[in-house]
Amino acid sequence: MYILKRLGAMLLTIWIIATLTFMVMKFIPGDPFATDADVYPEDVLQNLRAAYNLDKPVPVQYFLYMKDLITLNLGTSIVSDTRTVNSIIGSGFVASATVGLLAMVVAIVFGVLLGIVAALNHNKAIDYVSMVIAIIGISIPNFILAPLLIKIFAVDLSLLPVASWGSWKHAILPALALSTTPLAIVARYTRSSMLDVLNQNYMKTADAKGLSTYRIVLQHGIRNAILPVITFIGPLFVSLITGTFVIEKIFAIPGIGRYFVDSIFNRDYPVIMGTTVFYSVILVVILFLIDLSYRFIDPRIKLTSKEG
Amino acid sequence: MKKWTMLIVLLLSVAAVMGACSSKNAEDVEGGKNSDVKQELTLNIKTEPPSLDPGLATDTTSAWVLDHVFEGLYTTDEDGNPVKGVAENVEISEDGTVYTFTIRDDSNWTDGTPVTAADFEYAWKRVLNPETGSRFAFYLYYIKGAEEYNMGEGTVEDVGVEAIDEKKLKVTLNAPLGYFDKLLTMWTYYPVKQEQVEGNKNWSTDPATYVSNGPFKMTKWAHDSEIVMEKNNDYYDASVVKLNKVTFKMVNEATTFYQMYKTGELDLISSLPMDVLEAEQNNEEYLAVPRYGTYMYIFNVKKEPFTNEKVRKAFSLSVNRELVVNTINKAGEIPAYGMVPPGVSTPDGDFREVGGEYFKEDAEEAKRLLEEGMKEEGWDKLPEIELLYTTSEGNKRIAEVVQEMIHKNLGVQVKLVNQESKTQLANVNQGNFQMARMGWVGTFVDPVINLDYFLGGSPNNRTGWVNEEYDSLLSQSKVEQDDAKRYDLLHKAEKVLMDDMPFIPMYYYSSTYLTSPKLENVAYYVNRQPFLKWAEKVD
Amino acid sequence: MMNKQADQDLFRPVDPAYYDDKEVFRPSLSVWKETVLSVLKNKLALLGLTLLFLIVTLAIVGPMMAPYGGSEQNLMNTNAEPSSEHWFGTDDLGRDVWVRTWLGARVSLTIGIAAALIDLIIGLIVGGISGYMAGRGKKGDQIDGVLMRLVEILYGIPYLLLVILLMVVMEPGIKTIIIALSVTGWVGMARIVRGQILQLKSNEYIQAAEKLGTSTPKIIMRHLLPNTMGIIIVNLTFTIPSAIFAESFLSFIGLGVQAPLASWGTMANDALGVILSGHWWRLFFPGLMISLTMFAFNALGDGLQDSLDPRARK
Amino acid sequence: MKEKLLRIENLKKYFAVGKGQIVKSVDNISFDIYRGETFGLVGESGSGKSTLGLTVAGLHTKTDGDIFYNDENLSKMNRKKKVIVNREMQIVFQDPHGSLNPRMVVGDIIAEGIDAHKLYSGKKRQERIYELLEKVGLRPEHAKRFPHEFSGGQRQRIGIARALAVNPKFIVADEPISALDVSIQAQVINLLEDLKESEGLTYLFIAHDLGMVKHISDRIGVMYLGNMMELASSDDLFAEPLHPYTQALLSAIPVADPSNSRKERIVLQGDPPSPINPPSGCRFRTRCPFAMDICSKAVPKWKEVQPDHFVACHLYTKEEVGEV
Amino acid sequence: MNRLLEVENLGVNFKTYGGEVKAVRNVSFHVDKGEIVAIVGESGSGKSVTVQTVMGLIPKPPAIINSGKVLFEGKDLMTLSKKQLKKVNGSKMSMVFQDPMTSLNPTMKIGHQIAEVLIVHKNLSKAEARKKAIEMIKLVGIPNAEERYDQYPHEFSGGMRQRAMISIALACSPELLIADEPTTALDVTIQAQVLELMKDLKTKINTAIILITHDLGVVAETAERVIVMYAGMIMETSSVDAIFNNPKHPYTWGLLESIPDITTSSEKQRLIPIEGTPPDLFSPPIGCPFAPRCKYAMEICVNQMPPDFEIDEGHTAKCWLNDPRSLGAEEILELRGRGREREASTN
Repeated sequence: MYILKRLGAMLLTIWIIATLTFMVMKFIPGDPFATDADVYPEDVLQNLRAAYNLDKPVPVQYFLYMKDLITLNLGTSIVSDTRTVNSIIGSGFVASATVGLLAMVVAIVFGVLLGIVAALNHNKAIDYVSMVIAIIGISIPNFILAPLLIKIFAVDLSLLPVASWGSWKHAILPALALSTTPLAIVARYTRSSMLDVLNQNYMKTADAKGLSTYRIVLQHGIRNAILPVITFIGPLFVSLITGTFVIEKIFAIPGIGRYFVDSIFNRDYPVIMGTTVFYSVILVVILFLIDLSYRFIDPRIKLTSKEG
Repeated sequence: MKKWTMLIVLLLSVAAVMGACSSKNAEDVEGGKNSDVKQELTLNIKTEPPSLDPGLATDTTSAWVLDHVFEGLYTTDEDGNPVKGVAENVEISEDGTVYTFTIRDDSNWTDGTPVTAADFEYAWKRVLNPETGSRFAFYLYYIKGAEEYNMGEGTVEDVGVEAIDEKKLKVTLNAPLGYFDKLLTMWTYYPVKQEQVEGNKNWSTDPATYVSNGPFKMTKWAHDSEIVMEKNNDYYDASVVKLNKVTFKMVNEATTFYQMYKTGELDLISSLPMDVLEAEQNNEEYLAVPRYGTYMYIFNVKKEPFTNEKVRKAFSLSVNRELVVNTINKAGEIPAYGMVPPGVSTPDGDFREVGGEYFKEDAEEAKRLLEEGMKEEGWDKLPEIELLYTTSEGNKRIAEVVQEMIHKNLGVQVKLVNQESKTQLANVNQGNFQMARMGWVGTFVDPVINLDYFLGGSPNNRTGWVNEEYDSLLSQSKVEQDDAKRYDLLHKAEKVLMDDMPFIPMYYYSSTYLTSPKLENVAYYVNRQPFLKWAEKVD
Repeated sequence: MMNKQADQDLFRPVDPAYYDDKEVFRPSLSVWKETVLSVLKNKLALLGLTLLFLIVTLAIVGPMMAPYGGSEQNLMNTNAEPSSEHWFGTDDLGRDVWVRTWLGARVSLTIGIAAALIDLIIGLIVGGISGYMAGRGKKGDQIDGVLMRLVEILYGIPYLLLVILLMVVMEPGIKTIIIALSVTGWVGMARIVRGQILQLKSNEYIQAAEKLGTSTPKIIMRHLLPNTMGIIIVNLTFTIPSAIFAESFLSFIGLGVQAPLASWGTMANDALGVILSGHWWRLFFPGLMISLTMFAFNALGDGLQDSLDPRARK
Repeated sequence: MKEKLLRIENLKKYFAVGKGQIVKSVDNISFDIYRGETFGLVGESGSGKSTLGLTVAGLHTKTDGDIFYNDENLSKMNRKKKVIVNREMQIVFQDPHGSLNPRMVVGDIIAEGIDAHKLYSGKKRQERIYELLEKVGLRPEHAKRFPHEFSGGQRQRIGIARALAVNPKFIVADEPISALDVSIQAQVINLLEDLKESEGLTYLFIAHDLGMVKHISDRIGVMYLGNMMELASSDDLFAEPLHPYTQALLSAIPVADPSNSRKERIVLQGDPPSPINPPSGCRFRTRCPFAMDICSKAVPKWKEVQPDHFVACHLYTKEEVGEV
Repeated sequence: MNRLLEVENLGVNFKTYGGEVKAVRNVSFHVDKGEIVAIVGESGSGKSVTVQTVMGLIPKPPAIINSGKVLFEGKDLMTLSKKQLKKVNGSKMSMVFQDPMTSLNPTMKIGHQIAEVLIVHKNLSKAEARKKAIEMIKLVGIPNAEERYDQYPHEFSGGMRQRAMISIALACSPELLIADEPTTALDVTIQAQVLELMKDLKTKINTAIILITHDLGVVAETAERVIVMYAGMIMETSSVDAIFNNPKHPYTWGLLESIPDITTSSEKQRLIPIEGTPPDLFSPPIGCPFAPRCKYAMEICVNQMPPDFEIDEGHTAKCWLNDPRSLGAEEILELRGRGREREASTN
């Protein structure tokens, strides 16, 4: 019952987002078929518009789009008119998610580690150093960091390829560049959440039980500390696996992140809609999964419809 | 506290300096010395080709691949001149409107079947079929009945293309056309194989179903990542093709692909990041090739102050093009003082040289013209002037320099407005601008292509400038069969244009390349991407 | 004898009023002052504060310290290394990087602070109403529900789409960037404020105020807002740099401020190529300023967070 | 003499806790509070005593039932009257930390009601603040200080001063001493008693400390799981508790006298059941040593077993059981 | 001797932004094997800090232990390494905290939290530990032990949780159980259950107990000896009977007077509170810390810290009234009243 209710809410959210996106899109001036290189004769343009239903009144377009959406037909790209939006998202998501997942793993592993180390050494030098490292992570813009990484690891040290996509080696630098911000965020939330946990009475109990520090931190600390961190990991995760414009552009990764921006610039309506709807679907699904995962980590939380 | 500050400054500087400072010592890796050099080549196509269906493609990126995997009735030689390709012979009727082509016997599709006249007839009629939705169908409007059919007003039977027999193709034009051979090298005129196209809607996206007739065949298309093509052994001229495999990488970020070239991941890059141009100019791998196009700022002659011809001229004269080209761009561009770029050979020599320069930069003169213009119109003060340019680092730099030059030479403050390109285009198309950056590159090399840009009825002409004399000169030139007379008409037309100056010509484009020393015989063209038919890897 | 006298004195009952004036109070410190004090004792926060002070000062006086205009070009002296003439060198158009860096600081800081403030105001209003209404009968819950749904949906729309929409629809410029960044930026603030208000609402002084007949606006102004301020200020220290960051991202996709105006973001983006050419100063200085500002705000925020944390006080 | 200040009739307060579940925190409770008395309310956590108090004071909206103040139904009053009644009914809270705004100075905290009702302003307001401070045993100079500078007992005094500021007639004291130390508790209790005399107040005093409740109250009501179990004068209740729950409650109080050899202590087994699904019939039956069949079937009637001594237990309604 | 724990001269300070708080000063006491010692005092009196220091649970920083010895079975715990201390904690010495809601790990099964101690200290296998843990659950009177083993704290009621805490503390049959206000958060009827249980277990396991409480009723019914703390110092220590029947410190008097008597049902008497508030431990008075609130304060109390006067064997009181030179308490009251036309307390 809860799942059904939740599913309904998810569909509603997606529908509203799709509708809003549709409206926003219609507000952006510019013609998808206009180029400054070749100008098509007006009749040709009319044919083209007709092919994409753009000649119809906006409500009709909306209706047609929604009809297609229900059948999961996201249409054909206007720019790459031989490719369907489904195939663009399909192939792009694999690459984006690969880099995103890798970055997420790096961010979580090192972020949690850094956060815990900082918390355990609260207000000591190690705490400061950890936090400085974390802050530096968020302090350098991606578009500066990525070229620097290329310069250092690919060009000067010749350890890894500069860019492009194919082998596992190609994923390392982008994942690294992508991971710094989430790493810092994870580290900070872990730290403050761990500090919270360290102050809890049950940690004192654990200490009074004579457990080893290692056991206290591992068995009693981390599990409780990680919970609030997960709340932040959710949306972060979504934004990472759905690709990042900057990273994908600089590292020439065939992901969908680029399409979020490029499709808007190209007024590639079907792709704008497709990527946005896809993004919101992923977002609500992952948020839902995270809610579910609480259940496994925190026995206190029962799924109630009130939480929806 | 100071220690902390120092530490962070140090940390950050180390990171940045490590990356930025030591750029000079990255030389490309030395290749192996074995004599059997792998005939494999990797280059950068920058972006995903929107379409590899010759009938649907509209852009030079797609064209780069298409030119290699297809061949039309005409193709280009090493210098870019049209030569017969799939056509073995051509007969032209006396009035210049009926062409009869004979297809080569040894021209085959990649599936081994011969290329026939019917393939061309099918391909062209497919382009014109309104249901195909080809955006470049209008390039075929020279053919009789084509426009009507494409508009849905005529029938397919009335289109002047007909396969007389298996190898003979008869084409009827509306009127004689001086540059039809050039036109035939264009991808929209390429043949396609009917069974493949009709059998599979997505034939052009899947290498398995992709059948073509050029020097290469496509064997892999990893979207947004790379396209691989291999030598087509069924190609009639396969013996001249040396490369076995060509990989087009899609890397759009200049810094990135430049570094990929430097690490040997790419053998050829077209265009260089601006910041390295100065350093690379003395590199023998560097090549700057003029490109058949013009970089310009157009005026809206319907909006003050550019309603006045003298004001327009004043602006144009106040810009120091040499400086822009040599200190800002540095990519071998040629300052433009006319509309038609160099590269058109006429009986009297290069069209540009014959036409000469239409004006000279002169700050004094510019100032005088401005004052005169203002007096004519009775203005004490110029209205606020906005210059629209589209998002790109290069455009921005030039705009900033021009802004400063106009300010310095004319004392006029121009406001720069950067717009994302579709928005800028929408604004320009609606006449919602005073000055706007534009560029025009000829699809094929003929002055008409460039001058048509300012035709009164041309959708390209967003200036609002309409001149009957200009329009009539151009239309006369289009039916003129005699080359000499034709070029003369075109010179006259350009003169009319430059007298009114509805735009500031800035420079003629140039393309810059870095080519691996191991790569030879690449053909660089003025209006197309490098052609690899004859290219070869050497030790 | 003497001893006995002394004893008598010692064991004489003390005047009951003796201690009346001796009531020991620690110096009266408001929660604010105490926070400020503890921030000053937090090394990281102090470092952040110092850096910010320096950056802001230089943003004000920096451009006046060199005899060049921000858009003054010298095409004869492009890409000059840092020297006594040009402290931070010159860029590809021969403009002084020092001057431009500090002019850029003004733009970047303006955008960051303005966007964060707008976020703050909208977030406060929406989050405040939502948090205040939640649990206040059916109607209150409905208002809260609608607002939170709105927040959720805005959260679901890729913010780039909205930003780009605004950037193309409106006249490009600083104002537009600020508005564009705030369109969805307030969502996070609204959530935080709502959570905080919900938590505060359970405090008995709110119930007491209601019982005493204090009006709703007054309850919000006197009780809810002042007690939310701490977390809001902490959040501000995180939203300001992220707005600066977002602006630099907009520069990267070509939607930055209008030339010849420059922000750190546009400067850094224009200079990305120097990784190849070696004109490091063009990227280094604006990049360093972005990083330092980010660092300073974040360090300050972290420190503030620690200081406002009741755990840290005893 | 026994003038009814408040009459509570069939009061109910239910809370929805999601999943369609309802907690009946206060279920069908009727009793009177006389003018000038201190009515004590005891019960364990979850018994609904605080909810009852806050509902009577109007901080919770009641689910059902009626509250009469001076014989006027609170829910049928006009707005103007309601404002006055609202002012006359004040609350002193349990938590001396959470009940004072940490960012306001004590003077402003106390003056909050004065400002809201525009009772005084300017110098008059200042004087009133000083007067109130002195009334609760603080000094005028404390007005400029912040709550966190005071000890728990002092803070509770501030809370009391705040309530007094609007000249209330009736004060609900919701566990006002639970968070305080023993030595301070006595100070606050004495203060409350003194104020009752000087200001003519009526208290609804809620606590779980039976000793203190006995000490301060004239009459005491005993609550268990949302129901009132017994109501009597405090002496009667302690001398002769009728309800088995009251008996157990009293016997569980530790007595500070090591020589006190108690007859026998009744140690109740188990925990109070969840208020979400309370037992049928008498709510206490699951822990009651005297539970009978009838206890699970019928809710015991609220009955005046002795003069002014009410109890809800089947043990005292035997004669009526047959009729039910 | 059957001395189990001996604390000598313990002093603990806390570093805060405002300065150092002298939380515990000069505290010495002992606990014998198998006895129940109650420590009574108001919040901030240092009772919790004292026992947490004994167990090595006090976080350093902010705490600074500036003096003292803690001898447990003759060994000074202060000199032990953290690792050695951990061997003592939980096995020979264990603790029950005030709030059973927060003292159990919310994300770990109750059974596991008990078994954990056994695994760590007794080297039991998982299965053995489980068996023993279930026994412990039964021992503390939780029904359905097997089922309860696999439940989480939130599925337990408050009383059950405290029982679970006790079973954790007693799992290794420790020599000393420190119970820090174990019933403060519980309702009276539950408190009665838990106190019965502790007394019951004490006889079964023969554990010594330090019971921290502020409720003199609980002390009277449970403890054998009492330590009264105020402002970080021990004011009086004696057997339970002596404290209630022959207290020798004004603070103890005050405590006893300020609780209402429920056994007598007569006309209302006023409570006699201790006026004033405990001193600020940032800068405690030089003399007796209770002097500012003391009705009997003398000049010497203001300036000189009273020594521990031995009243009887095992009964000491830190108050100048017990000095032979001092006047009697009644006399002082009278003198003070006469000296100023004003009672010590306005009420």
